[in-house]
Parts: sequence; C-alpha cells; structure tokens
Amino acid sequence: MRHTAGTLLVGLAVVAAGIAVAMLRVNPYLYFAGYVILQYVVIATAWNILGGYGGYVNFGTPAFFALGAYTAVVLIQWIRAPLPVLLLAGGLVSALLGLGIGYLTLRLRGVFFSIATLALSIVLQTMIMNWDYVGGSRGLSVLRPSGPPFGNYVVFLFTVMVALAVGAVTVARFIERSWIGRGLSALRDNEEAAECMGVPTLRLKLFATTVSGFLLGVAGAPFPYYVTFVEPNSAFAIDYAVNALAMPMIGGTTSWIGPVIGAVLLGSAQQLATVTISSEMNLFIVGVVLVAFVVLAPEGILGLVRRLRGR
Amino acid sequence: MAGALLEVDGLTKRFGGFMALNRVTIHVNPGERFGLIGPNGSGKTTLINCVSGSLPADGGRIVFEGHDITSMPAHRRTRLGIVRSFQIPKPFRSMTVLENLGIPLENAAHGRAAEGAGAMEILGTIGLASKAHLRPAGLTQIEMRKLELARAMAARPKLLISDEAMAGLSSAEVDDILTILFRLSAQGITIIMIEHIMRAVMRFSERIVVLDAGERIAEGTPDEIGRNPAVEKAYLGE
Amino acid sequence: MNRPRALIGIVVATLVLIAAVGLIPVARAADPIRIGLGMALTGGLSANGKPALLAMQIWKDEINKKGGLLGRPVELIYYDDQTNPATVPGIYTKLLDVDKVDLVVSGYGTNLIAPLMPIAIERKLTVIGVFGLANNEKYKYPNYFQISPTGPDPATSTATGFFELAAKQTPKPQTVAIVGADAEYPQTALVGAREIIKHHGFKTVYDKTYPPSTVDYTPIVRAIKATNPDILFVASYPPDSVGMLRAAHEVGLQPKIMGGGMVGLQFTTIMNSMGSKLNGIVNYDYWVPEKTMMFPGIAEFFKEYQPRATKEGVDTLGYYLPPYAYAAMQILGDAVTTTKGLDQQKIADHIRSHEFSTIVGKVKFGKNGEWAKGRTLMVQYQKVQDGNIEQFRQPGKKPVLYPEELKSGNIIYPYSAALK
Amino acid sequence: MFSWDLLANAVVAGLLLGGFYAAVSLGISLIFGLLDIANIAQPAFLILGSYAAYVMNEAYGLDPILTGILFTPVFYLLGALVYRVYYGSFERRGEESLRGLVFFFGVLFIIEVSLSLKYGVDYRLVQTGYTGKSIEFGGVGIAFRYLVPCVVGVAMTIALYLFLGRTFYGRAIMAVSQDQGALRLMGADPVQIKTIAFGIGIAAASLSGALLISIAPVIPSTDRDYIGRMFAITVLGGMGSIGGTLVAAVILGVVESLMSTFFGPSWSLAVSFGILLAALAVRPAGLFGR
Repeated sequence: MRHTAGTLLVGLAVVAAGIAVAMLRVNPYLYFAGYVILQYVVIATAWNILGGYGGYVNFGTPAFFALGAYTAVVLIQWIRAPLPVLLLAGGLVSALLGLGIGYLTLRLRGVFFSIATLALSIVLQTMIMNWDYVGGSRGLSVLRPSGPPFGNYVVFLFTVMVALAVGAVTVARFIERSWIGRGLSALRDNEEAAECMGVPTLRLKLFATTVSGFLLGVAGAPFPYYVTFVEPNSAFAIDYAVNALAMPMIGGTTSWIGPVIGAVLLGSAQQLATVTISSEMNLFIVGVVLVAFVVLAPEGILGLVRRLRGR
Repeated sequence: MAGALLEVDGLTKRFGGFMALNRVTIHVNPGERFGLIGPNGSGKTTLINCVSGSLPADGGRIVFEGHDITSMPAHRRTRLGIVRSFQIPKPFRSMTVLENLGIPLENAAHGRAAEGAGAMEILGTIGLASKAHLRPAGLTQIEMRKLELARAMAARPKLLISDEAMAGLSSAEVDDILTILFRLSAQGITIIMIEHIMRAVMRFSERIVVLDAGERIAEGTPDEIGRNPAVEKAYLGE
Repeated sequence: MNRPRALIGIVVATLVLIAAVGLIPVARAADPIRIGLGMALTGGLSANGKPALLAMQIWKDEINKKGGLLGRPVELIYYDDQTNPATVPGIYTKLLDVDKVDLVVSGYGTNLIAPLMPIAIERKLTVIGVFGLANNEKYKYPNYFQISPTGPDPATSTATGFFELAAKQTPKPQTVAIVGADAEYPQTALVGAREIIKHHGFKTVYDKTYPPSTVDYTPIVRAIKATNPDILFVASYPPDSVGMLRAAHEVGLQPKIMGGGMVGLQFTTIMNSMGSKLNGIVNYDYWVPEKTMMFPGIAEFFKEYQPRATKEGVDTLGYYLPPYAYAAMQILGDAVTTTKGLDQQKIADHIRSHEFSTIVGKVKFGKNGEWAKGRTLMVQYQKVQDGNIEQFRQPGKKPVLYPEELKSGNIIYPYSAALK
Repeated sequence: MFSWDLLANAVVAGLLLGGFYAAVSLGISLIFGLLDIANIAQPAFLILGSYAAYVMNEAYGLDPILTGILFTPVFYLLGALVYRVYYGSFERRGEESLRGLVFFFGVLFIIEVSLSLKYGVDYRLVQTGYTGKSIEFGGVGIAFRYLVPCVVGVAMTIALYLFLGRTFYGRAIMAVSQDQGALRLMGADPVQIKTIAFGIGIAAASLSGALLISIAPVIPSTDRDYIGRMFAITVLGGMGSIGGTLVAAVILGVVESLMSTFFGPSWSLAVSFGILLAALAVRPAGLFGR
C-alpha cells in the first residue's frame, strides 16, 4: 500500500513539475524535444509490457501508434472531437487491435508472432493509404483547435504527454509488481510450465496485448496535433518499431524504469543528433550503440548498474 | 468405477496420421501410488500431456473428482489439483528458486499459505532451502529435479504426475527423489510416476499400467507386471 | 531501494545535458543574418534535398563575397529533417527560439512544408516554400510563397501541358490511361489529370495506382496495354519511373504519347543509365539547357554548381531543383536589401507586390503565393544515346515543347516514331 | 478487362518474379529457417550485394551477375565473421532470441548508413546487355530482366537443395537444425557448421543483391522493403524447407502479379501479407513445415 501511495505521489509530482515547466515558458524548443522523448517513454513502456515482461516481441508498433493517430484524424475530420476524446478513442481502437493480436498468440510464438505483427503493420498501412477520407497516401493537414486551455498549443500538448507518460509508467509499474507481472515473467520464461503451474496464460497475454495496444494508441492520438500534417509513411515509420524495441533493451527490460531510461537516453541522443550532427551519423550511432549494448551490456543499463553494485 | 480420483476413459490422440493414444482407459484411486510405464514412444508422455491439459484430446473423457475436465484449460486443472513435473526441467530462469515457487503458490494454491513461509517450508522438506535465492542456472542436475518437484508441490496438488523425475541421476540421487515422493504420498497426495528406471517404479508403485504403441497392454501390481510376458515382449521386442 | 534513485539521477543528468546543448545556439560569426531551414539530407527525398542545399550554400557564398546583406554576412543554419514530417516542428522551433534565425525557408517537398505552415502562421513568418504542391490551399496564408513554377493551380500543372500537347496532335488521340504511385505528389498529379481529361473530353480506359515498393511493373504495363490507350499519363517517383519505363519497353507498350509526371527522369544518374530508353517520352521539367531557357546568370550558376556537386557526390548536372532553390534565396535576399531590414511583414509585402529577376527568369507571385502564371515545361527526350552524360549538357536532347513562348523544338509524334 | 492472354502473361510474370523472390529469400531461409537465427539484417546484406554489383559495373563494366558470383567469397567471410560475433555474444550465453534481434537491427543500420555515407542517396541502377529486351512465346512475353534473375534464383535453389541433401556439410547443416546429438555422432562441431551455413546464407545475398539491382533502382534504404517479403516467404514456405521457399516465393509473385493486372496494384502487397497472416493463423508451420 505504501508503495502505491508513494508511486502516486511521485507521479503527481512529475505531472506538477511538467505543468510548472509548461508555465515557466522556457525555451519552446524544449517542449518539442520533450514531447518526442516523452512520447517514446510511453511507446517503450507500452512495448515492454508485452515484450519485456511477457516475451512477445511486437514488430508492429507503428501499426498501433498510427492507428491511434488515424483514429484521432477521423474524429477530428468528422466532429472535431476534443483531445480527451481523441486520446480515449485512439487508445480503445488500438486496444482492440491489441486484443486481436493477443488471439494470434494462441497459435504463434516467438519470431512467428513478431513476423505476424510486421505483416499486420503492412496490411494496415496499405488500408490507410487507400482511404481518402484520412488523406490516403497524400497525407492530410490538420488544423489545431484555437485556444488551448493554457499556454500555447505545443506547451499544452507537452503537458498532456507528461501526464500520459506518468500514466503509462504507473500502469507498467503496477503490472510489474502484481501477480500479473509475475505471471507474465513466468510465461516469458516458459509458457508451458507457467500454464501447468496455474498461470492463466491466455488471459494474461490478452491483457498484456490489450494494455500495450491501448498505451501505444494513446501515444499516437495527439500526434496529428503535434505535427499538424499526417501521412502514412511517417505515421508508420520503421523508427517506432526500432525504438520501441531498442529503448527497453538499452535500459533493461525487466523493470519499469528500464524503458524509461532507454527512452530518455536514446530519445534525447536522437534529438540532439538531429540538431547537431548529420542524421546519417545519427542513425549510424544508433546502430553502433545498439550493437555495443546488446553485446557488452546484455541486461541493459539496469544490468550494468546491478553488476557495478556487485550483485 | 465410483470413488476414483482420476478416470481416463477411452482417450484418443492423433498427430496427423499417427495414432499416439488409442482409446486408453485408466483409473487412479485417491492416495494411490500409481506407475505408468512403457517403451519409448509408447504414449506415456502424450497421455499425461492430455491429462494435465497441455494437449487437447481427440476423443474420450477425463474426469477428476467427478468433474469432467476433458476440455478444461491446463491452468484450471492445476487449480483443481492436478499438477505435473516435467521430464526436462522447465524452471522460470529469470527467477530465484524461491520466486519459482511463488508462481504456483500465487496462481494455483488459492492463497492457502502466505508465500514466504509456504515456499521456504517446501524447500526445507525437499532440501533446497540453502539455494532459495539462487537462479536456476546455478543449480546442479539433481537440484533442478528437486526444484521441479518443489514447484509442483507449491501448487498444493491432490494428484502429482511425476514425469521421469529420475532419468540420468545416480543411484543415490534416485533414492533421494524416491524418499521425497514416498513422503508426499504419506501426506495423502496421489502420485502417478512415469519412469524408465524399473527398480524405482517397481519399488514405489502399488499398481502399474503398461502402455505400448498407444494402447494399454497390461495392468497389475509390480509383481504381476514383472511376470507378464506381453510386457517383456513390448520392452525387448521379438 | 536506492537503485531507482541512482537511475533517476542518470535520467535527470541526461535531461539537463540535452537542455544545455539544446539551448546553446550554434556558433556564429559576428552578427550575421541567419537563415534557417530543415532539409531532407537522408531518407526518401534526400537525393533532391542535398543538391537544393548545395545551391543555397552557393548563393550564400556568393552574397558573402559581395559583402553580405545589409552589410552583414549571411549564415545558413540547417538541420536534416530525414524526409520525416514529424521532425519539422522541432527543427523550426529550434531554429527560431534557440538559434534565433532571422529568416526561414522551407525544406524540399510538400510533406515537409506542410508541418511548417502552422508554425509560420502562428509566428507570422515569411516563408518561401521549395517545391511544395498546393501547401497553401487550405491556409491561404498571405506570407507564403512557393518557388516551383507550378502556377496558380498546382494540381493540374503537370497535366495541363501534357494533355494540351496531346490534344493538338493529328490524328487526335481519343483514349487515355492514367497510372501513379500511392504517394503524395503522384496522387495530386492524378487528381489534376482527371480534371484536365474531362476538360478535353478524352475517354479514360485505365485509372489505377500502385504501392511505391512494387518490384515488377510488367503486369501493370501489360494491363494498360490491354486497354490500348492513345495517351498514357504516368505520375511516378524515381524507382517506379524507371520500372514503368523499362517494363514499357519489354512489353512493347507504345501509346501515341506517353509520360507526363514522371519524377526522376530529370536526375543525372537516372538519365545517364536509362540512356536511349528515354527517347520519345514527353515529361514535365523545370529547366533544360535550351536556348529559350538561358536566363541571365544561370550559366554562371551551373559553372559554380557542377564542380562542387561532383565533389560532394550529389546530382552532377543539377538542372532540376538547384536553380530554383538558388532563385528562392535570390528573392529573399532581394527583398531584404530593398526593404532594408528583417521585418517579416515588410519582406512579405515586398515579395507579394514585386517581380523578381532570378536565374530561372522573371518571377512574380500570385494566388496562394504560387507563381502568378505557371511555367511547367513539357519536354521530349529525343535522340538520346546510351552511356553519355555529356550529351545532356547540350541543347537538343530535351527540347521544350510547351509552353509556346519557350518552345525550342517540335514533338516527334507518335511515340513509336521517336524510338527509331 | 479480363482476357486469357492477360491471365497467361500475368501468371508468367508472377512465376518469373517468384523465381527472383526465391533468390532473395534463400539466404534467410537458411539462416532463419534452419539455424533459427532471426537475422533481420539480411536485407541490408542484399543491398550491399547490389552496391557491389553497381560499383563493379561502373568501374569495370562487369555484368552484375558475374560480380555477384565473384563476391560470394567476400560475403561468405563477412557472414562467418558476423556469426562468430553473434555466437560469442549471444548464442553461447543462451540468450539469443531478443537480444540477437536487436543486434541484427544494429547491423542493419550500420550497413545502411555506411552505404549512404559512401555512395550517397541517389538511386543507383545497372543497365545490362539484356535489360529492356524480351522474347515472346505465343502471345506471352518474357522480359530478360526478370527471366535471368528467375533462372539464377531457381538454379540457386536447386544448388542449395543438392548441397543440403547430398554433401557432408549440407547434411550436417540439416542435422544442426534438428538434432544436435546426431550432429555429434557425425563428428562435426555445431558452431563450425553454423558458421558455414550462416556464411552461405550471406553469400547468397551477394548474388541476389546483384539480381535486385539489375531489375530495379536501389538506394541504401531499399532494404526496408524486403524485410517483410523475405520473412513472409520463409515462414510461408515452412521454416527451413528450401523447396517450400521456392513455392512460397512463386505464390507471392503470382498473387502480386494477378492483383496488379486485374484488381489494382495498390492492394497487391497487402494481399500478399494477408495471405501470410491467414496462413500463419491456420497453419503456423507454413506450407511445407517440418
């Protein structure tokens, strides 16, 4: 109980700090960079619930993210729905897709599951590309609503993302410390043994894919207002798939803090590289860092820290 | 047969065109020490996979304590009290020995015991208490087998299915495991032992069923089985 | 429980670091005029983005040699947008708020200009767009200008000239097939084409799109051939331009006129390796070395551009995008010099109301910030030989057929005649 | 718009494309299908092969296929090296799956970016003597640009099939994927066998990359278009079944071609992957799975 209360307090503190930062009106660039990094915190955390805890590697992250974004686009086009509705709807539609891939796990394990999610992403992207209402392959400009509740719109979006990140991390932390998280670890280690030890594996997998899908969709929902222009290639960018996987790996997949560290480190490194050195070098560095990490620090930064402490 | 703990009735299982189990019927009574033997590929493991729920049956019926469990998912059978160990140990590698026991305690034992005490108690009786905080990678072969049994016990079984828990162990180690199984039996747990080590099965079982090529070919006390010519033929060929 | 605390330490330290680096503006010379932009230096559009950037750098170097603007040196600050629209808001915010640039120009391409529009509007910036198609149609922002000569109605700009040429031929072609990639530019061009086709009263016999990652174009071309069109209008990006063209040769598809909006056939590497297969194609273009296109200053520009491009490994001839990227900077520079300041509104008013002499000719902006009068060329590849890059530097290989006032050669019609 | 003539042409074009897809997928069929190594960097090696063919063609006018063959030893060594690193870092520690995947993602980026740093981002293509030429049999046209890769692809398939079935090392590779015990009985070292298999898989990318650039223009990031296709074909064909790979490749090729001809090319890729999804849901082991 003390833990939960503590988490809640920390969470509220972070949100408050986020709002304070928003109020301070520090350099606007930081909001943009911060938004992207926080978005990756949500994505990495969401991915890790299924991939890190449950051991099911989802290559289809872009599909979930884009589904959230495009659900928002549809609602904006249709009724100019307010942001909370977009978040909820984006999350729910993605959660539904998550539930769908959850049933795939009935038959598909390991790399087969990963490939199925990849295929899913391609099929979904083709559908979006051929749907004119959301701009098809030409993309669509989205006008931001005038008059955000406070600050300018980007500051507002940043604050929303702070709250989403805190929410996602809280959910992940809750799952990790409950019987659900322990059950997921058991099925990651050995699904058959877990089932035979009384773990309701199917229900846990469905839960994990749905929650993971929901969070990925929520991360995508504000995207149209952030970029103001949505087109399939950037909404379904392979970057999301790679980062969703790489960030938890770099941070450490066994704990909620791992994806957060990974997202903050890799996300800021990428932001920095974009505005300092060439992007080619940026990608190159991501490649080298990835290889170096998995070879030299297989348990991520968390593992490194643990090793340094001699545990 | 009224009063049986487990009734397997006309169980059939096919893999493609291959008939792995052909209308097999066995009954296991409460508290019994039951042996299941047969040559390689005779269908023993398939049978217990069907009983524990790892594989769906193609025909026949499985009844446990009067409930038809034929199409029940494995984890619910475990919760009812059918618990198995694996021939090749399948520990949860990312967890310590103690945490390994936590999974069944939390998921199958209906929270009947507080996690720490219950798990430590089991580890104590089985002789793994000193390894409680190690990961499975740090265990020896015999310790792995013991962990497998300990984890099964943590699920508070009414029926324990021990799948070749002694294969590859030394004679002293076999005795060690046998002692543990006898003690469990004394606590009132029904045990099905699948084993290749004849000495162990013969000593342990009150009743034995022999499978060959997916069919039940014999049933009886260890003595009767030992003298059965059909069994000898199945094992030695012609 | 102090493991998380240590880690939170790391996280905070990193955040502070990026805040620090993010807030330190890039090093600068003594009080220069800073012009900021994002440009596609990696990703799908980088093959054009890099030459465009080079052209802008050449302008900067030349203007600095002449003493800069308003007596101050000019500095270009650019970041790679990775051909990813999602990076654009961040890049321009950094340019404006951290690097404190005085002026901005857009990156290359419609998709990368689109996310810049709301920022420009919110901050009342003057923006010159580089090859954006109809970016301002939704916003109608008065301080946006666009440098490619697509004219007041960008969607139909490619199709207009192509179908006008087709309609003038005898015997007049009747049926038309249109095909294009599932991507931004081709889709817009197809929308325009459908409109123009209706206007001319042609009969459409085939109208389909294909995904950009298609490997084999033969089935598409064969399906088109089965409909036996007189006119084939293709709106494609570089890899599919090559794929369609090769498949057309293999299948023996010979409509009476073919081409239209094939991006990529203007690029040096592709022209060089496709060689004689280009013959007969009637395609849009923006600049070719024909006598009618020799505006003042353009020869000097290429004299500077081509050696540098060869050295940097970007488009060697540079006829497609670079002169226009350079012209965009010329216009911006002109406006700054004439208005004697960096006031965004004054600069925009000046650009809106004046005509400019640039290396791509006289430029006057009109509706939605597009060229007041469109000047999308239709050229035909004629007598092109294989494996000779030098031939493209001479006039005659790509004579201008349209518009009338810039015409420098005659169409070879039908297509099959040009293959001989 | 339907006609038998179109149908015949579409099927033939699909068969030819399928042969090329088989060439592209063979390497991954070996590495992923038989060795269970999810080498997601395989398409990057493919593009590396394309660039090798391009460079040799520009500099010496070499035919891309000749270059592809000439470079197989280089690629083989490269593959062996990558496998050794992979083995030392992951497989030996028994933690290959997830981390291995990330490792190969890293390799993919490194290759891709190295190429674009060295050769830029322009589309590169190669003209061969047979590009643009075609022959006709009773109304069915066959373009050499696809015929040659198809023939090479089928030849590669047959060669690999024979190698795996008829030679000592081939049988050892088959054994390594099924039964490590049997392998030890053969007196072979599993790591050495896997190194050889991995090397061959990468060497195949040299040749298939050369085929790729003789068909279509290539930029360093073209590899991303092939990740899905390669793995789809391998899985659809049944893991490690060389014949299955060819059949799956042909199915994908014919489906794409028929879709393009009759229904609208826009959906061809989605339909291919839809088939994969359906196949996985119904028969997870693929068409010819073990």
